[in-house]
Amino acid sequence: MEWWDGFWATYNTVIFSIGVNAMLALSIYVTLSCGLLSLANAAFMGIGAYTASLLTMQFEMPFPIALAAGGVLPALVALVIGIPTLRLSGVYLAMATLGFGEVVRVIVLNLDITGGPMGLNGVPPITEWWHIVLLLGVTIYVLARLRRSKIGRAFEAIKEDEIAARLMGVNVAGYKLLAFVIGAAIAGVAGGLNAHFTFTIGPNNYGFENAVDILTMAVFGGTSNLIGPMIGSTILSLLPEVLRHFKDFRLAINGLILILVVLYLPKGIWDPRRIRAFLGRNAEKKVK
Amino acid sequence: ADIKLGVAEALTGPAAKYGVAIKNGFTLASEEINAKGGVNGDKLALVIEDEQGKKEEAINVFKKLIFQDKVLAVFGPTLSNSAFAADPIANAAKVVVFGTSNTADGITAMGPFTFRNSVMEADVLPVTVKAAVKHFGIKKVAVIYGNDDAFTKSGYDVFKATLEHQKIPVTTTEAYAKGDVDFKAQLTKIKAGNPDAIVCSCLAEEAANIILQTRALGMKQPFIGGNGLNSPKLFEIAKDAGDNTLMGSPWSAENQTPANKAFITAYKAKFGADPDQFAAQAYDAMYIVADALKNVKLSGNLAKDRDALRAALPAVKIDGATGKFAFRAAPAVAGKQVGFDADQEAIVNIAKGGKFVLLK
Amino acid sequence: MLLQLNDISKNFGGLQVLQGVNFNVRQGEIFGLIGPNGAGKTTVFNLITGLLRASSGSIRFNDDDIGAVAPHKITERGIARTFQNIRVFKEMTLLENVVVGMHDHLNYGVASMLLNLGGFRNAEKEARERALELLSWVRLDHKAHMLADSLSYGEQRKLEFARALATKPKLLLLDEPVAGMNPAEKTELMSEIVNIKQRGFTIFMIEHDMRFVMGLCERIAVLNFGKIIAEGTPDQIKNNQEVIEAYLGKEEA
Amino acid sequence: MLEQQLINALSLGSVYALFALGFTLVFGVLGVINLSHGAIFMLGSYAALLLVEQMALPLWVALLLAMVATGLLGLIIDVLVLKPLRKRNAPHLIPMIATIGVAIMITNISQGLFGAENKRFPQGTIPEESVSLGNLHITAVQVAIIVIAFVLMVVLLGVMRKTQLGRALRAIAESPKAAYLLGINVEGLFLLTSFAAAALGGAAGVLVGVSFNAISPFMGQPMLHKGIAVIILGGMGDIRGAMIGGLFLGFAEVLTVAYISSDFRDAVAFGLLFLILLVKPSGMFGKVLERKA
Amino acid sequence: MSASGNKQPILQVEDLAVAYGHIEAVKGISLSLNEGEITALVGANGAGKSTSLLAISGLVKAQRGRVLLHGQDLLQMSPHRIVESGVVQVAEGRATLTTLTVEENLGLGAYTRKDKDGVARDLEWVYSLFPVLKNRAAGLAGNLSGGEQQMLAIGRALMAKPKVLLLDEPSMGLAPLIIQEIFRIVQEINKTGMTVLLVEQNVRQALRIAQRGYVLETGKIVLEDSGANLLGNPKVVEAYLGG
Ligand SMILES: Nc1ncnc2c1ncn2[C@@H]1O[C@H](COP(=O)(O)OP(=O)(O)OP(=O)(O)O)[C@@H](O)[C@H]1O
Ligand SMILES: Nc1ncnc2c1ncn2[C@@H]1O[C@H](COP(=O)(O)OP(=O)(O)OP(=O)(O)O)[C@@H](O)[C@H]1O
Ligand SMILES: [Mg+2]
Ligand SMILES: [Mg+2]
Repeated sequence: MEWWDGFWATYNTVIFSIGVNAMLALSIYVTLSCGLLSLANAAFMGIGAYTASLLTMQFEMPFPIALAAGGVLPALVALVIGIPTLRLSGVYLAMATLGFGEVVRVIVLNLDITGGPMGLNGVPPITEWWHIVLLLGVTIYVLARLRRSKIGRAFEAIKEDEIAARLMGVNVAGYKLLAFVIGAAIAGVAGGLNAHFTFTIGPNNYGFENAVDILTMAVFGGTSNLIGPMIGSTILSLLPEVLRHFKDFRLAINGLILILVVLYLPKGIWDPRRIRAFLGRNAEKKVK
Repeated sequence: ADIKLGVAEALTGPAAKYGVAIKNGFTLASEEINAKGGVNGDKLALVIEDEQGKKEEAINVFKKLIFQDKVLAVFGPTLSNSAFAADPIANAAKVVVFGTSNTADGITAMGPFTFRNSVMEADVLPVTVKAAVKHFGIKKVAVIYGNDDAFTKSGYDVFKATLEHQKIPVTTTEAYAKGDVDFKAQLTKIKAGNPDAIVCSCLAEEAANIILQTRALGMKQPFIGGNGLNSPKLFEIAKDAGDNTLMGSPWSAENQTPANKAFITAYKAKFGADPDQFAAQAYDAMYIVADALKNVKLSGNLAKDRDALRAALPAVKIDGATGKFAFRAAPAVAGKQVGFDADQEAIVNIAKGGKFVLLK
Repeated sequence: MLLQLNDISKNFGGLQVLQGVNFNVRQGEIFGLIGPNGAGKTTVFNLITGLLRASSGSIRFNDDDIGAVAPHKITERGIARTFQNIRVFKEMTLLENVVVGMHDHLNYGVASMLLNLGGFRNAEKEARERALELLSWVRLDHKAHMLADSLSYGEQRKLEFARALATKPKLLLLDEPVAGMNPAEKTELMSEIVNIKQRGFTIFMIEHDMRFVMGLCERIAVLNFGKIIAEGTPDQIKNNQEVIEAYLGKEEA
Repeated sequence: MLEQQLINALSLGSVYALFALGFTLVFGVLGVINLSHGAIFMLGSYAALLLVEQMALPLWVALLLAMVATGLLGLIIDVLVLKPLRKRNAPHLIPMIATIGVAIMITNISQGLFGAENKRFPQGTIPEESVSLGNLHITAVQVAIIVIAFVLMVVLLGVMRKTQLGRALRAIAESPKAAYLLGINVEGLFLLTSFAAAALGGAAGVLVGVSFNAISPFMGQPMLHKGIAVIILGGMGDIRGAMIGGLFLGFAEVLTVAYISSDFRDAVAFGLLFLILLVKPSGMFGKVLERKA
Repeated sequence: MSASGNKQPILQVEDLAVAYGHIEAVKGISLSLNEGEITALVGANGAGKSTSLLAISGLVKAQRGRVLLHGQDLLQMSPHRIVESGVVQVAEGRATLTTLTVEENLGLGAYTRKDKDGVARDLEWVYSLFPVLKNRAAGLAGNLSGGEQQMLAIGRALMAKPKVLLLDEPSMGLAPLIIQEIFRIVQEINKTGMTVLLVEQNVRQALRIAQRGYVLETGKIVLEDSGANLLGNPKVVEAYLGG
């Protein structure tokens, strides 16, 4: 098992990142499944990361409590800003949430307790692989259950036609807020996990680019169900490693792959309808 | 056998302008050393990786270098922020991590395997301000700095403390953000306070733009800056509008020591461009490590060799492109010994005719 | 009186769309609202379902003022509708479309849902069964697992109809239910509606198809330029000179 | 000081507006948030820089050629990326993600070609002295930017409001299907729009490159952030909105620096954006039009 | 009235087939429109009527077949060329441009025309056909009621001065008086020499004014005859006229 030890020592951060990114992609999937294009998840991740890190660093809280707080605080913030913001739709919501992220960033930048632009350094590396597996598992389970329930259907109905959904008895504002809050909590926990294996966090780790990255992972993988965001986050987390030997033009290749996948699989990599159609066709062929 | 050394720098992305110069410095020095027969007969082999100036990437690259490529020591990463993420990896693995461009406070507090030859602003700026006051007869200054970047912000903190300490009143303090190109609003405000000079904790390219826009607003004040301004870029952009800018740095193109002259000539010959401070510090860092390696008997047992290098480094003293260099133990943290900072004297330069010359 | 509109007015900016509209819908009847295009009929539905607020006047349902109640609460109280411009959930299957309509009637707790307990499973199963039944009422059960997107126009109307019934309404508002259907299908839907009425639903419809309206409705109100110009039995309406001139034309009369 | 700040605000705002014009045009007609607009803007700068440096062309010629070059780039992006996505009926976020890929590629390749450092136009390309009116200072480039931004806006607005072409573009914006039924050459106009928008982006790049001396492969990114804010503020796809949104952001930023604190410049700007959206959910000029049923 | 044999076909659909994914919605139909006549196409919901019209206009891709106008195959042309060559459709669901004014909508109807005077005259003609539109000329088309939008859609198509007008359920959602009006207008337009293909659920009225009629069932033509004969055909009466 020597190769395994070497492999693990080299790549455990990459693997951890895949798990955390999967959670982030799922966090935006929740809001997308309710028709909300919210780009606040990077900011929520940041709030979660700072909360959890401050608790472990300054107050020496146990990790589970810190992580829980890292999920709860963003959820509370989401609750507060969600009420006015979620009246917006489409790109306007995206922008307002980006604006919110920017405000959070500037606040963090100017606070003392958060370490300003230097951020927090020396965050203890407590995150273990099984923490991530466990929490990712819980996230997937809960979201999968939600999907199959009236809540999931309400989300989808809202996504398709708010007015019709409202007249089916769906409390549209309430469910939107719920999706937003769930997304924030997941992103916050992911942020807490991430902070505790990257040693340092700073205000610029949770800005515009990260918000867009999270969205890209979800859409790239496909947002019609839970599998897509996970595939998307896995591939996009691995891509830079795999492309390492392209050196200077690695990012160009990365961009090219993104374009090609999107061109040929516009509904994301995991598109059940296409897959079903594909399998169906093959089955037909076999029968013939 | 070859001695494998890891280089983890930002070769793409916005931080690449430093990372590439640093990589050049390492390449130049290692080639020179190898051309002279290497260290005790062993050649230096660099394993160069791009960390993009991102903390996660820096961690990944460090792990790859340490666990997969099994390098003896790692140079980098480019930015202090990334160093805070990656250096703990090296310390945990008991591998020397050598920063050539990390100036932030607390870098060497991360563990006993952390070394750097980048001079902290706290060592440079007080000297610079003092020289400026004397040279221009300054009574009051305005300050402008980048407030979302660890380097410029920590430079600002040092400036602030220095100005307080030297009792120089500040008319106004203005901030800008990374990527800004229009500074006129801040400068107009500075103009209203009518300071005698403008203290600028900025990177060279921003500073060049700030200087040009200051002049466009009809202001003639000289600028005072730190390490960040020490780049040919300043003049490529600002031309002689930058004249009278005072800058403190461990390295100067005008420093006429033989080592520095040799470095500059070799760099120009190899890369066809003027070197900057980042290249100079990287160049010196390679020689520092090579010097330490002279006193290390490589056993082939990686862990032992890494430890031996760590033990040999603190004693190194060289006279390099950046002048006389020695290590200074960083203040202990919680009673434990930590890493080593640079012990070097700052040189104060003044811009004249589109380049920095030594301030006499 | 199940539904009472008292002196309702509505304007959009300068445009006065409804002016002092009064009429009632009785428990158990089929009531029709007709009138020229742009008379304000759909606007009346929008006011009743809470999508718009009246500029003045009051709307009572079961004697409660519902003028300021949110749309989803109105659905809860027992009013459902179909839309003139079809609004099915296109990316959902027909079955899911109908089950969304049962939103208020699926009463299981979060724990039951998360742990997939019996309560949750049974409720969901029942909902699916009932949805299939509703789909079979409108003869769409064979397409239950197709996406609503792939239905033709007329089929989508029927799906909306089933979806509205799924909310278990006391009052069903139909906005041009047979627009885009051929006479045979209209006849079919007609018997469907009679069926539904017999199950105790009250129906309030807007429709331009006179054969359909006259054949089904017990009472009809006629809206013209935002005012009720006539109200009465089909026969009374058919022979009302003002209605003929404004709306029916000579041929239909 | 206030007068000077107002001039600063006007010129900064015009820069934002200029960038946003093309950005909003693409959204308005193609319905795509083109996140490669920042990269196109950056290439505009480099194109003009090369033409001036290598071929010693006068700046205005370089400006026009750079517009053509970026316009062609816009066309290429449309043909290779956006058009196939239109054909496949991709959901609305997909083209945006694809343009992220385009932006990453262009930026990375530009860095390989031009290096990571900032570049500037050779001295003497433009008159560098500022005109002084008493205590006020304004440079020729600032004046040029303000004038060009306004002229382009008026021209675009005229085209959109008053011509059959403009009506056709608005028709496409709302419903390509309806446009097809009317006999509008929808694909042709998509291409035209992509060309025009990219050319506008390129022009903005040249002017910004000239006036701020900070041409770098990464200059598009911060501008893109501002551009997004601007077109949302003004109302997506609205030409007038892009202009006024740009000016608004410029004034908000400058006045925040002048009277509040430069530390909070971006927070105030984005905070205001947030507040404006809460009051006007589709921007200052965005259309709120929803028939309820 | 019966289909007169000496009329020339202007538009010929031959073996047209259309599929969505692997569901074949139109399975090889052939139609022929005589110049200056009204041809009705009737059938149940989902029979494939709209799909056929969309394929003729080039908005969905045909699997096979030809659509000949003066010997030219429309299936080889892009949609805007088809409109230019004189085949214009009023689509199901109206395709109103809600963010443009009523007048702008009508103006765009004439997008392919160059004769300014003719356009101005036709605009007045359309306004005289639908006075409501004149009253709301400067208002946003999105604020029109359903019926008003239908009138706008027909008016807009007329602005193109088509040779062949394809109408997909023009009477849907209209008040009886207006339906009579629309049918009257369709006949009136037809008298000016315009060829009309009328898809209608209002089968009785459609066949009454049509010289020829086709009955479509699950993607296939099952009956073809003169309008009058179809009205009397017991199968049609049973299936489409509600007995
Ligand atoms: N949101 C709105 N803003 C402005 N005007 C509106 C709005 N909604 C409806 N109107 C106008 O109010 C009038 C009545 O519209 P409504 O949709 O109620 O008519 P209707 O009677 O349902 O007509 P139809 O039979 O054609 O569907 C129309 O003239 C319409 O243009
Ligand atoms: N976009 C689509 N994707 C998949 N299937 C479709 C699509 N559009 C229509 N269909 C299917 O094709 C068949 C024909 O539909 P079409 O709309 O042409 O019918 P129609 O005769 O116009 O019906 P209606 O009278 O209801 O308008 C229907 O079975 C319908 O379900
Ligand atoms: Mg209506
Ligand atoms: Mg149809």
